[in-house]
Amino acid sequence: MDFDLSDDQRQIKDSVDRMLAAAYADLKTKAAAQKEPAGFSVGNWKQFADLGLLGIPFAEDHGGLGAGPVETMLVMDAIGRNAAIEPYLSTVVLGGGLLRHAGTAAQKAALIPGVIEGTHRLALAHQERQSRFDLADVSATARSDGAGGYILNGEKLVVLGGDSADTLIVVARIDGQRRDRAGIGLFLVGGTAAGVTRKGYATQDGGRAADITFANVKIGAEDVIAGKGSDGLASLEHVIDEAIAALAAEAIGAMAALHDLTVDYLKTRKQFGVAIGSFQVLQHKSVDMFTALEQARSMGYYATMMAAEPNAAERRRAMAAVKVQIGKSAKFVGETAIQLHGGIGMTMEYKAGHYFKRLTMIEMAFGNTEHFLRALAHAGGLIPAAA
Amino acid sequence: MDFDLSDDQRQIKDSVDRMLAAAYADLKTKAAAQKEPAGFSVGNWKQFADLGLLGIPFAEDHGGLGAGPVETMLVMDAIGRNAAIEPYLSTVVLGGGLLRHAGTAAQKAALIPGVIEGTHRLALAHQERQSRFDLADVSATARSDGAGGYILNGEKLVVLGGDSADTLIVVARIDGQRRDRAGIGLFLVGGTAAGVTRKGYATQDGGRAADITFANVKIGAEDVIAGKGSDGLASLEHVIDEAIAALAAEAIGAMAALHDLTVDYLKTRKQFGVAIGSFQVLQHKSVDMFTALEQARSMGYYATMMAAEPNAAERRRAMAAVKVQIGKSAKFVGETAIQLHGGIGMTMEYKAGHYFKRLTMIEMAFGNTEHFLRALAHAGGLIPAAA
Amino acid sequence: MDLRFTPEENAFRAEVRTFMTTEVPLHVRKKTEVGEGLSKADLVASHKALAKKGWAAPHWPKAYGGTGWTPIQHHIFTEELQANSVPQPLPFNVSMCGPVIIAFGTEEQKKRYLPKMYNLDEWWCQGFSEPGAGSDLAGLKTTAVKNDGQYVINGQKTWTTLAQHADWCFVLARTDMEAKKQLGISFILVDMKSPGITVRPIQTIDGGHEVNEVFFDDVKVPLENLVGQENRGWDCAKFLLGNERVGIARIGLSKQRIGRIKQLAAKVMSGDKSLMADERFAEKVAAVEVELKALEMTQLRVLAEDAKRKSNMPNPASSILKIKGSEIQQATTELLLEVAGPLSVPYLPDEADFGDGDHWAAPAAPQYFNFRKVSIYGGSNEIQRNIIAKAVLGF
Amino acid sequence: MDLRFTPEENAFRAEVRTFMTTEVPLHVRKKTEVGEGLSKADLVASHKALAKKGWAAPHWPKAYGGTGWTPIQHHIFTEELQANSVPQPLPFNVSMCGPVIIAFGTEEQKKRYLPKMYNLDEWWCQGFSEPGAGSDLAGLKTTAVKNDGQYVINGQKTWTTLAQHADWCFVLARTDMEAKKQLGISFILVDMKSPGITVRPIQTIDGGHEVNEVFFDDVKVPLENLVGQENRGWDCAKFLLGNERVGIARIGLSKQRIGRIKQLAAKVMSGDKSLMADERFAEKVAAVEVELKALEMTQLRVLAEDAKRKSNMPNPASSILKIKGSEIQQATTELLLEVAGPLSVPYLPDEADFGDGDHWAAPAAPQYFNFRKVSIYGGSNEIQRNIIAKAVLGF
Repeated sequence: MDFDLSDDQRQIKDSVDRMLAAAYADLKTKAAAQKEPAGFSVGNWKQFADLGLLGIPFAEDHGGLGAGPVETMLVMDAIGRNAAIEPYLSTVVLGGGLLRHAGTAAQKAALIPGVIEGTHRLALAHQERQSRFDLADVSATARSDGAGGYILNGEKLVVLGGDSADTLIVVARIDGQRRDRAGIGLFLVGGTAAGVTRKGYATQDGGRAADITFANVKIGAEDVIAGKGSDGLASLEHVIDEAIAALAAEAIGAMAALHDLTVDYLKTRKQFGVAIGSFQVLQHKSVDMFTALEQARSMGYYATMMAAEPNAAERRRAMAAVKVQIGKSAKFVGETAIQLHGGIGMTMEYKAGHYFKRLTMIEMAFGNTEHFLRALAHAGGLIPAAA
Repeated sequence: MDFDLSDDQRQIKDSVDRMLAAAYADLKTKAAAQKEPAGFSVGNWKQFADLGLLGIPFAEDHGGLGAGPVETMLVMDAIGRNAAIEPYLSTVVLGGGLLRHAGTAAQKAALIPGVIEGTHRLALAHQERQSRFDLADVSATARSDGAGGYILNGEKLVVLGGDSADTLIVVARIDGQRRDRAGIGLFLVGGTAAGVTRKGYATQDGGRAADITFANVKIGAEDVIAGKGSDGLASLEHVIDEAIAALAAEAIGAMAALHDLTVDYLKTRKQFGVAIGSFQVLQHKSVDMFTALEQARSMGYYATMMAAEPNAAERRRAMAAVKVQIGKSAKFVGETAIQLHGGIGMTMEYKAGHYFKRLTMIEMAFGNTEHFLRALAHAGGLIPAAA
Repeated sequence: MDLRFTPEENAFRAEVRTFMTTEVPLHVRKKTEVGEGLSKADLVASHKALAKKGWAAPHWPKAYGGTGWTPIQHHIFTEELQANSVPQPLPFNVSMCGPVIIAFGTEEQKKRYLPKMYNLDEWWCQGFSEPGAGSDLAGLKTTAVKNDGQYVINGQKTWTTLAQHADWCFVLARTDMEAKKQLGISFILVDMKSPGITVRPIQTIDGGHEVNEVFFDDVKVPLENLVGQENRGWDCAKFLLGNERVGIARIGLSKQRIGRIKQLAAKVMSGDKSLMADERFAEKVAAVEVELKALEMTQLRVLAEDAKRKSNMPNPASSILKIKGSEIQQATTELLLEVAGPLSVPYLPDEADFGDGDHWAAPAAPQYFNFRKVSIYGGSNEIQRNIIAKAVLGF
Repeated sequence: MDLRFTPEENAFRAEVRTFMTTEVPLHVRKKTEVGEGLSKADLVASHKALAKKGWAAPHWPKAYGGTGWTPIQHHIFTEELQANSVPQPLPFNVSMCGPVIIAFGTEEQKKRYLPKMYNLDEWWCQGFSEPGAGSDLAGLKTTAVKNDGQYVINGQKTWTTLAQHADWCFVLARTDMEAKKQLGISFILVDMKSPGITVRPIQTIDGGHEVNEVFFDDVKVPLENLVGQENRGWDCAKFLLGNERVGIARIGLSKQRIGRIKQLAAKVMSGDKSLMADERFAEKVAAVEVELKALEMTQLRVLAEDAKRKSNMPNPASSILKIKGSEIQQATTELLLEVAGPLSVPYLPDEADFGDGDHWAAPAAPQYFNFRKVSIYGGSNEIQRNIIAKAVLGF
């Protein structure tokens, strides 16, 4: 058991930390980036590419670093720490993850190099109006065209990064009933393909997403990731688990920065003639924030360790536990930070609110605390009953 | 709307407060009382009778005061405030309540005068090994003897005051399956009747209870409170609701006393050269205790108001809400008081622990917070959905 | 002791409810119900409807348009107002500045200001908080220097709610620079059209524009705009802050929101059943309902006590109303956010229909963000605990 | 970064587990598992089994019987000890007094005391707390006056755990009455058979007899029983308190108790299904499991950091272990109480069989009451928060 970073890992951490700290030093720059057509700074994205960060999880064959969950954790931590809005999660972790796990050799060769270079962005379209947090709740349909291809129909909501992604990975039902675990396929669809209509919008946390409809969209055989008879849901679940580990790291970065900001504020803000940090009640609240942060950080390590677990049931159980801890800590740290800041925390001119809003959305992403607590309980928890 | 006591009510309050404050001024006296054969001071009980307190809820025809939930609240508050152990709840509220609601004129005339004089004590035997908090979960059986009487068999657990009660009111099934709402009867059984075996013991909060088995106990027609075709469960539920209102008052009295004790302790106990009450964190914890107490007190008034509500569904819904608030406040006030006291709160030589243990048992009595929260949710809560 | 409402009180409630549901513009109530932001015109229309009925400032003395109601009637009125999604009459006018002018103002000031205040013909805002003086108002730095027969005001106020709509501002400013802390402060009425005033919007995390910074740059104000004695503005401020607790628990509002949560949660599916049919969610809602019922009883107790109190000072027990009231309000926004779930992620301020159509989920996150303020403003919940510790528990 | 246990570490765990489950007397483990109180003989038997294996004081230097394990091995050992319901080797001997004598004692003292301490041939107790000095030890009043070639000790100690079994007591007493606060205190070893010592049991709210008051009335102690320098006993005390955090989170214990809760909740019926099949209860258990898993990872992080730390002072992050560890332990006792439900009401200290028979519910309430202490002793959780505020956050 060893918590130290290797030299390579330390180098990745230093470079991403440095790059994002500079890019996000000023909230005005961030506001300007949000006004770019893609909803984020294309210049920043190029820097991600130049530093090799977009290639972290991909095989060296495709130009990637062949690295793993630890390196992803380092990048996501930096993203969280800076409340950055680049679509790393949607393109590299979610889209890239499905390609890695389930893509054909040809699909990988065609798409991954562009992802790594920063010229091609991906998005995962899985969520539907009624699906809430159930990954198997899929009513969009993929009808076989008899020639290895499919015809796609349906609607996907809140597709992260979906408004400007070059390629969408769409989850659709080939067989069975809504909420069946079997019969779920995965398909590559061009963002501007015929029959695709995208309605993009900003998200509460400053990112971008889209509601997307698919009307008789033709999918060639070469664009099928998981077709009839393959277990598309298993791949999707694996990628969502990896995304949970990544989100955990992002949340930890955001909480750490928010906690630092709060402690600094308490030490400098004066009321009644003294720094408000001299009040024991506020000190103890920031200690409770610290404890929540450190408990989350510990679960972040656990997530990183379990993201590569081959036993899917064990991995899912672990990730449910991770999401519960992250969600609870994120809510507590976010709300307490705003409370301790008072009015200034309520404004967009100060960074605390940015972290708080992002943490709120992370708590809900892929399932809220309640959802995963139930999932964990259904799976029997982490500790077996005594014999 | 008027929260003031009438002159009569104020007189009851003053007399019971004075009597119990004197009787419980010294924990050694309490310990001695617990060693009396009945497990409490028979002398104190006589004082309850002499002050008319045992006659509060009974009709003036039987020698009672014909008073209501407010007067019961005043007595139970004083009992709670002094961590008193006299069996007022089991004899007057539970046993007496069932006689009032469901007893025949002959049963009332035979038993109530003795109760009021303090010479006859009652106990309600309803709980079974498997029943947990479900009042309808009754497996003890009452078989008709064909002559208006019944033959009683079964076991009742944790019968409060059951070890020395003169008469038991036993809940037993006449018809139907375990957990059916219909078919539940109520019967008077002498504490030393043939076929009755009692195993008495102390309870965690310093009272007394008994596990009781009934083996072919003969019940004459005159001892049937609710027989075949009558709704014994409805009467039982009504009495339990009244008992919840009474317990709420007791809990409020105990919390108020415990809170006073804690505030006093914080003001006098010195550490690091200052009274520990000068630490803001401890001040705020005692404020949170105060808030929990006052919220409970408010629900205590609500309980008193709703105890006489004739609509059973409304009454049950209200009492579920009461028990939830009382249970939460009791747990928080009890645990926080012990924490703020430190070691001294862990000893039986100091009163705080007595309150804490009693509050713990009240939280669980007739159903814990979880049970009643669920019951309330099942009943649709207190506020209707918007149209 | 009789804890039921009297028949007269129940009749009064029915009268209030009928008025609210028939005389207050429906579109304003609907917007309030679903959480859409209100325009100035909306607020004016609703306020004027109440003013026309004589209910814009029920707690004012009858001589100035008040109603002379009992404490219980005030409680019922506020509860029905909130339960029926009627916006509160503008508090800067009727709960803050109006009572100060009634208590401390001259006859001329009363004549000049009160009627327009009552009818919302003039909109007021509050110039108290400053960047360096939030919970601790004694630290404020804005100055009003007497010069050439007028006050010249310089400084900066912040968190000025709805200053963008305001015609007038009541300002706390330092008139004696030597005096310490609360002394040397005066309560001055400032015309927002005066040269030298700049209003800068503050964008808040809910995406709305509710608060502002207000800059005073050599703003000239006639001396007769002083309320009460010079340098004794603290008396006015203390009096005003004591009045703030009217309806502070917002019990009717929370009831209304719980009703709406239940309505929406019955429509949202979670797996194979509605979210409202999910035991765990239903129990979370029920737990909030219990707290709210207890708080309602607490409010009635405070009202009953207040009616007997001789003191002019706020009842410290009302700090409980603030603490629990804000916690419950926040809990309801959390539940609504949970109902909205993933559908709350889009930020759609311009295109939301905010009805019960497609975008019902759009206000969920903004309301959650916005309501973090209720445990901060009006004396944070930490300050409220200090008050109880000192005034009730005697620490 | 590699967050998995090595094969060697897993093998070590297997060895420890095998030992615990085969060599430690089963009746002692069973009593511990179900929450029955242990007799002196039980504790001695279990301690001696560990001593025979050479595992009674793993963290002592090898020269005195320690094991030289890595921090991870210590962690695994403690976890398996607790998970298999093996009582901790007597902490007063091996975690408190032993390390002090090793660090501060003379060679003679080491020879005289350590072997019997290790083997529990002599039972030690701790004479630190006094009625007026709990979390603030500097206020202690017991005196040791040098007279006629001996110390004469007078005063009163309290919360002295298991003093009724003890042969020896290590006492903090004031040897310089003029010195202030922590100065002028000495660390002295006292034979419990000395005339003038009275042990009075304190009855605690769990109904047990675990702690005592110890009175010293002109108790005479040889001067060579002083450990370290006279008047510098505070150094020993600080060192000892720093050692207390070994296993303080009691993760293995909480795991064991959660396993037992699941076992019992699967048998208890709640309505028509088992309590464990009740979603809400199962989720409450799962929530505690999540906290515990996080704490386990936190503990491993602290261990890894400690291994690299040069300082002798406790890692302030270990205060988190104390805070969360105690909260989780208390949460497990609350869950067990919930499982027991109405069956926990009887107080049956004498007739409980404490097995899985009829009286399995009997220890639920006493354990709940007893475990309130874990957030009080060893520096209350409020004190732990002060430590983090100061040492980690720099307030």
